[in-house]
Amino acid sequence: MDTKDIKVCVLRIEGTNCEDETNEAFRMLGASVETIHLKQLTSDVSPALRRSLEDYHILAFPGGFSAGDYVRAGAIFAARMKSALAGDLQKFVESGKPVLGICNGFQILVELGLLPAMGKTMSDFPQSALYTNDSARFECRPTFLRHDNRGRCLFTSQIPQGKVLMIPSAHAEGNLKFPSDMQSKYLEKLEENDQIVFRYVNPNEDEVSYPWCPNGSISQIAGICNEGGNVLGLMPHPERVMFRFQHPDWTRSKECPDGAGDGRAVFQSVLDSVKKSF
Amino acid sequence: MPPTVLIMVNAEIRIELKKGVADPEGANTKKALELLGFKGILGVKTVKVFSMELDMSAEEALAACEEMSRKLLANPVIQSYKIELK
Amino acid sequence: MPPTVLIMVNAEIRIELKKGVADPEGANTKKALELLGFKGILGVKTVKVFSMELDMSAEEALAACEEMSRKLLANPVIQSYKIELK
Amino acid sequence: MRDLMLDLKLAKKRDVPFSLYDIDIFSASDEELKEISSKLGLNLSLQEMKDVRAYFQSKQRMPTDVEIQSIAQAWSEHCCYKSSKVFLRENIFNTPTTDVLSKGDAGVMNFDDDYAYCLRIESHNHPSAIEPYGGAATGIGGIVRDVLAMGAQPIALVDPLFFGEPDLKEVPAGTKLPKYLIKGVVGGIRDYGNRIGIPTVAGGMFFDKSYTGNCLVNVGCIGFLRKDKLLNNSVKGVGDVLILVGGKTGRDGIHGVNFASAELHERSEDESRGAVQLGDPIMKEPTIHACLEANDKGLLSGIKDLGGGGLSCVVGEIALAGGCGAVVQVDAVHLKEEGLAPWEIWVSESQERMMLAAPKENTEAILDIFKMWDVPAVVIGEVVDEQKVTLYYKNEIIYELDLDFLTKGPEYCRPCAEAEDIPKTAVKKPQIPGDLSSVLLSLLSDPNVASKDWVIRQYDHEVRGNTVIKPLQGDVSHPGPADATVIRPLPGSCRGLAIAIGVNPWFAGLDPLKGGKSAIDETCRNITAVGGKPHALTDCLNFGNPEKPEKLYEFREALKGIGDMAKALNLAVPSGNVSFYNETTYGSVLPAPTILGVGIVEDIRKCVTTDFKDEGNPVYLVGK
Ligand SMILES: Nc1ncnc2c1ncn2[C@@H]1O[C@H](COP(=O)(O)OP(=O)(O)O)[C@@H](O)[C@H]1O
Repeated sequence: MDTKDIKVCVLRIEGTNCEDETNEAFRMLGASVETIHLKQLTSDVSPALRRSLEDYHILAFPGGFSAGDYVRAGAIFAARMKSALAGDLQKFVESGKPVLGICNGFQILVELGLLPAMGKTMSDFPQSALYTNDSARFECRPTFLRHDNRGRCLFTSQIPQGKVLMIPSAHAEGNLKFPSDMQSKYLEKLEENDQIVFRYVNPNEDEVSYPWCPNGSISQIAGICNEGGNVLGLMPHPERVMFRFQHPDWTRSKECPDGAGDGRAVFQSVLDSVKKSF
Repeated sequence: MPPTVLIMVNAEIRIELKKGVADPEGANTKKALELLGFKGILGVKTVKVFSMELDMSAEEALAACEEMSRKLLANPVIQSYKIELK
Repeated sequence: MPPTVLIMVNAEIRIELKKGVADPEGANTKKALELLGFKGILGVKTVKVFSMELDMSAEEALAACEEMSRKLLANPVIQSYKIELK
Repeated sequence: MRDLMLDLKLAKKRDVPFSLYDIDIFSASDEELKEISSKLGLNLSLQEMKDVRAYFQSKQRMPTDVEIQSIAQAWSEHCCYKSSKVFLRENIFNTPTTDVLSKGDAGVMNFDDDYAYCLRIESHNHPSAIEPYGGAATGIGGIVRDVLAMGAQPIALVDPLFFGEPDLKEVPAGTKLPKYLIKGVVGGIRDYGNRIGIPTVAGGMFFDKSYTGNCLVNVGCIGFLRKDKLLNNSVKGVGDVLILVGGKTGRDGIHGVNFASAELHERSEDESRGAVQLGDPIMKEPTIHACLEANDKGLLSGIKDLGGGGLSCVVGEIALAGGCGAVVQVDAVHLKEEGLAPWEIWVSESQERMMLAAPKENTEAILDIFKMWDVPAVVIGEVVDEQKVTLYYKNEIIYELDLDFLTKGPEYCRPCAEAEDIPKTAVKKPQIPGDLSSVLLSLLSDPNVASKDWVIRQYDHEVRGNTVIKPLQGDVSHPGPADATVIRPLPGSCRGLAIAIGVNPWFAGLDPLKGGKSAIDETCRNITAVGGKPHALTDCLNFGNPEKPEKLYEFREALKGIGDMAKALNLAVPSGNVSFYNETTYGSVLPAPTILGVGIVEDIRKCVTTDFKDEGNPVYLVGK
């Protein structure tokens, strides 16, 4: 399949707000992207606006504050999606098509039960939570992510294991938590299933501390995938660093300002894997 | 047309963090209060309450609130909920 | 050294929006519940509760909570507060 | 419901099934005119009340409560700039017009062959001093609407803030602790800005004890648009309908402009409840999309935002700007609650509302777009030839005013003189202190100097992915403050916009003329420091009570400084804002002429940052 034939759905509701740059990230790499409203998949809109999930090859949940996140980050979007589209979504994931959740999108995937989704495609209740940062504040800052996946995740197939990327974070609720009596069991399981994709590290890569892990996440986890490797959720924003000149310290570097930024590999990887398998 | 009767129940759903889950907002509030000179604060926890007016019987209200909590208002990994009719 | 005695009071400060102040948080929660299919919801208000453990007498706790509310936790222009000892 | 009319004996209830009063100002004595003004919360002077009376005498009928409330809105300082207009005309309205495309709710400037950007800054001081979280949030909401009204996508926010000293532990009655205000204001800007997904990229925090009772919250917004999508805040002509979109109308925000046009005092807290709101970013976010989509499809004649004065100001202004008038059905307005009197609907300042003017035949297509985004939209009236606004409520005419009278508010040339009693203190040259390290440490820990990193990082300054020079720069482990931020507004292009703030209240307090000049100087140097060329300025002028000659003098001088400097540098000032009455019972604020500047960056890949890059690099000092 040609990249231009890959159809990407960027899905939004009110309060979603990183859809333009997420759309642009896929578009600049040559895919056909459409940003649509959840209503277009679920309710009575005019036939011209009506869309079907199965027509797309990739589904992306962008960042933002869906419905204000007044209840809990991602909870409202997830509940609406689950009540109307659980079956379609499950089918989409089971067919091996990739689903990406960035920031609020990760929160939505967790609330949907699509991540970590241990033992199932989609758990009935969330198995984890992305909870308020330890600092109790919104944190907008550069973060460094070490790629820890051993090869399962479709979104990082072109990133060597152990490579450190600068991908910025901007969130108030990114603190990954498991039920307190299951923490070590879940961690082991994630590790065993190769579901851990990114961990926060310090720029000098030795110990990890605030603010380089901006939220207090368990085991400094920044992003995880499902057992199939086709659903990825991460708090930091790869779509914000498609070019070098979007990095915070690019004026100090000798590299070409409009060369690839560290986030590009995530989008490139998934487009390539779809190209190969569909 | 029969007159519509409005039965009104006042329900409160109280969402609390489970034991053992740290409460950064509570901790921050404690710090801010201490900076203002308050002494003797051993701990601050934040609780969120959704106070609802429902047009249904008490029994239905309990069931509805239960379902609302499960479907949307609480995440069982970190939060517990309590429903109270007033 | 004389033993230190810890007197502990549990106080709750409940902060609510005053009547007439629009509550976007409550309104958005109501909308979300309705989109999930819940019927008969006449109104949703969000209330914030600070639950405190204080090392002081009940009387002191009341006074302290009163002052905390006035100085930091509530704004009398739009919010009312209620203090309860448990 | 509070009924303002009950205790007013000159108000005569009209025999209709809703609240409507005719106000008998003809038989009123001077005392009674003043009483009407104060009881109805009009904040109009005796002379202004007499002018109103003369108008209705010529019409041979008494005004209704709706009319008199509406006039009070239109004639408030906030809406008609009655104390500042003479000075603005003299100094600002005649600044250079190079590259200016429009001066509307926001100033619009040329960006390149196809695109334009717009800029505006505004104050939200009094609401924020009373309710910091909601006041600051609705400030952001308002400035975003100004930019949206030009047909532009908002792309960046700025927030210069001024507070009392943060360590203060006791404050006079009716005043809030600076710490409380700081937390609330920053929280309000953070939650609103982040939730609507517009990056907050620049700002400032200034601390001085004069701001203790009356903090200053200035908020600015930059927008971006294709030139062929530029809208003026105006109807095209007869055949247009008026469509009210966004949030519903409620009792909130009634008399906000009158409140902004008076001094704060101890009881302001209680009296101002109606004027304070929280803001709903999750209504605003889809409203932005829907308005831009309707404009993109070429369906609109014009947009105007509902801010101070609500419908009462916007309907007259949008119609008159197109040389027309309007007829409106007030009962068509969608309401939050039942039982609002027509005058309340007409002057309510409920947030998140916009007025669209569009050819009648486009109505359905527009309503469809808003339905898709779940944003309420209703047709409330239509444009007529005669320059007059007529209101109907349940088939009764409740209002009929000539726009010429309504919108041409009073204009004053108030007395203005330098304060005499303050002796000019000779500036003392500082002694070089012996212990430099302790001086350095105390300097660095002064809140005015210390890092603002804790604020900047609570704002998402990178959302939209176009912030190429960030507010904190340099080595990621030791970032330092930026002079200006750079945005790349157009994917695929390397042309950028540099954004910076300049203001120094201490200068302005000592010498307002030079204070005004130095604010522009600082802004331009900031822009130059990242590699931008200064291109446009907008100002937010925060001053004391203009009825005090020495305060008006400060204002006039600062304005002259700004005008002179802009002319000398050939820079346009296509928009701005004046905020008077920044006073408390224990003194007036230091004057704050805030400048927001935008520069053009030809190629963002050539931007520079303040940090030293390599050992051995030479350091130059330029200028004198
Ligand atoms: N309240 C604020 N909101 C957003 N940005 C801010 C705020 N305060 C400071 N900044 C940004 O931080 C940087 C440094 O600000 P500041 O420390 O005031 O610098 P300067 O000393 O140059 O005035 C600038 O880019 C400024 O725009």
